[in-house]
Amino acid sequence: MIDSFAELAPAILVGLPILAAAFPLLLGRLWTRIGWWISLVTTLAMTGIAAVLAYSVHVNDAVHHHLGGFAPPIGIELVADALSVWFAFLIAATATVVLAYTYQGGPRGRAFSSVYLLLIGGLMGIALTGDLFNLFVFLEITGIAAYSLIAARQHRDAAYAALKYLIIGTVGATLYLIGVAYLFMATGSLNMVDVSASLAGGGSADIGVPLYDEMLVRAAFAFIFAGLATKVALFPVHSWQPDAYSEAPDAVTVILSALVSTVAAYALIRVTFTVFTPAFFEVTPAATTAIVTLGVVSALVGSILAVLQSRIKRMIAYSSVAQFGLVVAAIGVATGPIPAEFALAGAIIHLIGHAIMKGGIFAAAGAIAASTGARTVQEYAALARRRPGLAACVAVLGFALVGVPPSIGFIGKWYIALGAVESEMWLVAVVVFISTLLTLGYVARLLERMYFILPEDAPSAVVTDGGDGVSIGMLLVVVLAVALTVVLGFLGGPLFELVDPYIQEVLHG
Amino acid sequence: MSEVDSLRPLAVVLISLVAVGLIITSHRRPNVRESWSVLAAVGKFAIVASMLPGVRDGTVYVWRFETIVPHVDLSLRADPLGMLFALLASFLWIFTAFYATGYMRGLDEHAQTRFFAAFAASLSAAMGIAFAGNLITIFLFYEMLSIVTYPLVAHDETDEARIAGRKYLAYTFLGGGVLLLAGTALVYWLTMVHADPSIAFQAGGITELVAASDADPWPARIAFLALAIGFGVKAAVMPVHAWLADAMVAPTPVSGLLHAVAVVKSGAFGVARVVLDVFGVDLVADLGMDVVLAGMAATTIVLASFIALRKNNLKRRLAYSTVSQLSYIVLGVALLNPLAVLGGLLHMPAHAFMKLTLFFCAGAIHVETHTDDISDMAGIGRRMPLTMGAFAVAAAGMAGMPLLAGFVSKFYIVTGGIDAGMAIFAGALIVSGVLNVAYFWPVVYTAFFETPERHDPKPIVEHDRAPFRHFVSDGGDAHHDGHHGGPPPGGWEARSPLTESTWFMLGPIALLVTGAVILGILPGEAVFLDLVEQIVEGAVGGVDR
Amino acid sequence: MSESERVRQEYTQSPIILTTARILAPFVLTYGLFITFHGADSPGGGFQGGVIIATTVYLLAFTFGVEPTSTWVGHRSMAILAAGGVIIFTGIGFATMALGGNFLEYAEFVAILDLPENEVVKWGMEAVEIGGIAAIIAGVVMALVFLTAGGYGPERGEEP
Amino acid sequence: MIEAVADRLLYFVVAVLLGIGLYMTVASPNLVKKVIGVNLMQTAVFLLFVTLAFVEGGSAPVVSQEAVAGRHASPLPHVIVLTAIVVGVAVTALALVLIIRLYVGFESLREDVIQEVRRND
Repeated sequence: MIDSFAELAPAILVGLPILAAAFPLLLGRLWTRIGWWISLVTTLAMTGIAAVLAYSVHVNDAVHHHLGGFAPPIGIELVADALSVWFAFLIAATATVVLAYTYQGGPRGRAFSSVYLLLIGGLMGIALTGDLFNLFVFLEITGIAAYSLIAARQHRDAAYAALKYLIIGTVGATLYLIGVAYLFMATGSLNMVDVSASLAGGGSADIGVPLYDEMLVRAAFAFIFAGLATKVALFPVHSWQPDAYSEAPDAVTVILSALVSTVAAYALIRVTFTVFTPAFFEVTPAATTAIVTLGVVSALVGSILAVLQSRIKRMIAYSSVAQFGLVVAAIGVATGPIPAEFALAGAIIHLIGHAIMKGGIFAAAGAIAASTGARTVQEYAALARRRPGLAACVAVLGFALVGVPPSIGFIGKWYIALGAVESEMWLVAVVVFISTLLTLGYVARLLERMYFILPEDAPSAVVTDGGDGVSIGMLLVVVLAVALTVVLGFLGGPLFELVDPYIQEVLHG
Repeated sequence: MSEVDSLRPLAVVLISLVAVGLIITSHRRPNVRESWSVLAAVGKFAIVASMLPGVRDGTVYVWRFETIVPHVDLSLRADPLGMLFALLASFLWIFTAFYATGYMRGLDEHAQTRFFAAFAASLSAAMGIAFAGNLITIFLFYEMLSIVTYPLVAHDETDEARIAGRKYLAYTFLGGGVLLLAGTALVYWLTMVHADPSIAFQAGGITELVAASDADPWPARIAFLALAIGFGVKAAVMPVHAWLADAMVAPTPVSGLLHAVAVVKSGAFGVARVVLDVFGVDLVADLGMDVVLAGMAATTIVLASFIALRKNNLKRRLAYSTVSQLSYIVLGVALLNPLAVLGGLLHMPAHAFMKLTLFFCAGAIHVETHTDDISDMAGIGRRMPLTMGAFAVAAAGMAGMPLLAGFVSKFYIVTGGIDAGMAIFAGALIVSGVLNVAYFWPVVYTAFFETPERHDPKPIVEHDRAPFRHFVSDGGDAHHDGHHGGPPPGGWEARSPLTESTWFMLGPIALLVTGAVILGILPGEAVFLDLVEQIVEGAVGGVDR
Repeated sequence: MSESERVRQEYTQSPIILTTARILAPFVLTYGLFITFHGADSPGGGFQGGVIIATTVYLLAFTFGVEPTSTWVGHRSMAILAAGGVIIFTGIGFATMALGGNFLEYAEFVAILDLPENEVVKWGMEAVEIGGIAAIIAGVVMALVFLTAGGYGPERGEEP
Repeated sequence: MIEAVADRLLYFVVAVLLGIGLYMTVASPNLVKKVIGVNLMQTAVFLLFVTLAFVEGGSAPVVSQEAVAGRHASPLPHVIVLTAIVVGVAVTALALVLIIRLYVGFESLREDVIQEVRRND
């Protein structure tokens, strides 16, 4: 029963939110709240389906769903394997939880619900698709939905942030598409597995010799990496992210920070390991160097920029640049000459962990802004006295971000560090360890203001408009993130077991 | 040696965490709140003590949880070395809990709930460090200790306190988050090369590590240095000691916690774990790291003693004394000789009892008279006879006078050092002993044999040499009340020991100094010597006395 | 008064343009539908057709003014077009799954339609192209002209 | 050399278009021109796909009774281009809507002016 259902689950997961996105537009006139309820029912159903799918894939084997019944390499397939199901589950669950935040915290309205569901559909598509071009389409759907959601805050700065994100994001997607075109030229196929086989000399192209050292293939990787790096927001092309995160409505920031860049990084893992495979990097060590260098630089510069910020949401956004730098560095390490299982595990776990922690921090920042009006580091002075619970949550999540155990942040960092040591990339190892101190730089700054500023030292000009606008839903999101962060910190071993099948498959055939 | 599954190690860790919750919830009723602290302290000590007979018979109580990372459980093991630290810390917490109550109320401090909550949490972390069964678990609690002691260091919420707090966090995260984690990752990787990775503590060293470092000793050396310095940060080994002196801005019970009960001891304890249970004495010797570690420790011992000479603020002088004395422990362990290790480990309780006494005395003086500088203390022995008497006894013990706690441990370290053929390190101890006298005697002399009017100049401290002026005018406890301390206009009034201060503070002082004397006169009767012998037997080999 | 509003008010067209647009519009619409219906087995399809259908509205908007056309078409009908298209598209996709196939596996309709398989596939494809894609495109592209040409005045809730 | 260029003329056109588009996106301070630049880049990629699908002497990939056999151009890139155009239209439209909002908010279409205003806020 479960198995036959699992066969269909990927298509339902992608199709359902898009189908549901139509209804708030149609029915929104009847009842203003209906968009929220439609979203809730949809995301709850998706969470359930994703859970069943994940269980089925974990117990049995990967599920391939051929759209329209056309088999690859011609048809488009959706793939639920040991990696993608976890991201599918993460997306569905996060989407459900964030809804609790929006019930009172807004934005509301039928257009918001539609675009929100469209965003979830796009993200789900990225997670589950097995086709390179289809990935582009979903990237763009996600992008368009994200731009619209940022602009949902009716302020000119939000429009500016959205446009900035739009232009940079579209350029990134275009670069990615060029890479795909090159791969299509080289192999005549767009299916990830088939392209991968063709690059190795087999597949539908069946050339007989590996194509890894072809200039075309190398250029393809360069373009795809550049495109996805833009979406991930690595250092030189990160500039959209601080604006987007800080100008978006608070609830939108939560979902953006938790999922959008995360899923782009997932796409990078997918392309790097499923399509190009470690064999490509063996022939092209420069690619490994490039990825690692960009990741490391991003991790360092992002942290430094974060320390310099005075607005909370910008600071946390720059922190994301740094954390994604670590993830990308780990991806690079895993492509290195010594197969580093731990590095890849670290990249995946840190990606998931970062989604939980960052989502939580942004949710907390939103709730704090709703209740006290504080939006800058300055205004957080003595917050622990006014909002002890939220301050404590920020403290826990902040320390988790630093990598203090027991927390999911520590687990991710431990695997990345171990991977770097394992593959003897000492530079990365050093950066991972140093990043603890860098992260501490901005986290401690915040905590000190919250806890160790006497009320008389605090600026009197703390805005108190908005009143006590914190809803139970907001607090629920924050508390859930904190609980997950800590609890998962004890489960590093089981987490590794969950992604291990994928890692074994791509690193050891 | 047999391993027994037991929840007791976990209970020891959890009991004060539960207390944290209770302390926070009863923040409106100070009496109830403080009684939770005391109850948790007594309960914790009771549980630790209940494991003592078993541990003495060679039983190891183990509690395991889910694997946190592949091949590594979250595990708590009550083995002899862990028991040594746990027993010490939980025993001294009882005194500290009483004393802290007296101190905080005496000064009517702000944010007392946060203070007591963080205090209880730090003891929980200290127990975790004591019983941690592997490097990851100890790392977990080590970081936790850093975090929960940070509010204590920055308690005053003045600029000075915030700077000290920042410095403390930066240093301990350099030690914990960076070096310790790096060392752990290296050890994990080294043991993974040959077999399943193993970073669990084993008496005598992790066996896989020996094989791994045969091939290429350098990764093992780097791992050792990372771990040793990582723990060394908390043990305030030079050159990573600077945070400790700045942390003096914290209230005195915190200084007691930092210096005597939990924090710096956890660093020294960690070094002992690394040498004895991760690398093992043989491997450390093979890697040639013993000389490096011992050299660092010996340098710290001598240099810190010199710096202490120049400090006029009593708590700062005590702080540098701690820096110096802690390196005794490190040095003893680093010498790798059974006798030296014995002495080093034995110095852990000895120093704890004496230093806690000294700090409690300094704190009592602060509460009663708001005096922090030694130069203001002329004749204060009349005002606080019992306090200063205890101070004199503990100071003598610090200097290594026979019949006091410090003598026994130093004696073993010196003998061990000579046995090991490293007489130069033994020499460092002798020099330091002399310096100890030099920096403690003036305090005692000033207190008892001088009056504010007839006050001998102390050239080393007070002689004004312009370029070094900042040495003289160092800060100390923040004077939030604006009172600058020093003798009242008519000179110190004479008081009897019974009325000089509240018994919340005097009681702990009197009991602790008695403890220090017992440790010195009857080391064999106090449980610590037996426990240390058991540790040394397991990790190094038989003790040949 | 902003510049765009002033331009809009002065916006009147000569009788020639009005007449031409009136005559041309039905033909453009027919052409759009023609292209749309030819998606399955000859060049054409929902994307192109949908855009051309929307072009009719563009033509009318440019001739008779954006605001009157917007009122005439109505936000609701555009929403229904777009949302209905999505529902038809995904609905057909899920219907094939309900019949035991994969997403959009038209051949599964053989079970309920009395037609040869290639005909079923053709009609399935047509349904998706016409009912789904063309409707979505037409609705969205129509909406875009009103969204962009209509401007975003302060009356729409813009904070300064 | 000329031969090599002539053989790959379309690819050069693609590269030039891409370059112009990227340059406009980065260098032009005018937001509308930035969007046009992005459009140019996208168009270049569409051309790239069309170019690589070209088969010398091939017919359109439409299956009819007469032309079952013979050389066909690959239909896949055309599908891709079609989809990508739709995506491009959506992005462009959204960009224009946003630009209108920005114009209302900042009363300028120039990025440098907008940034100046934002800095002064």
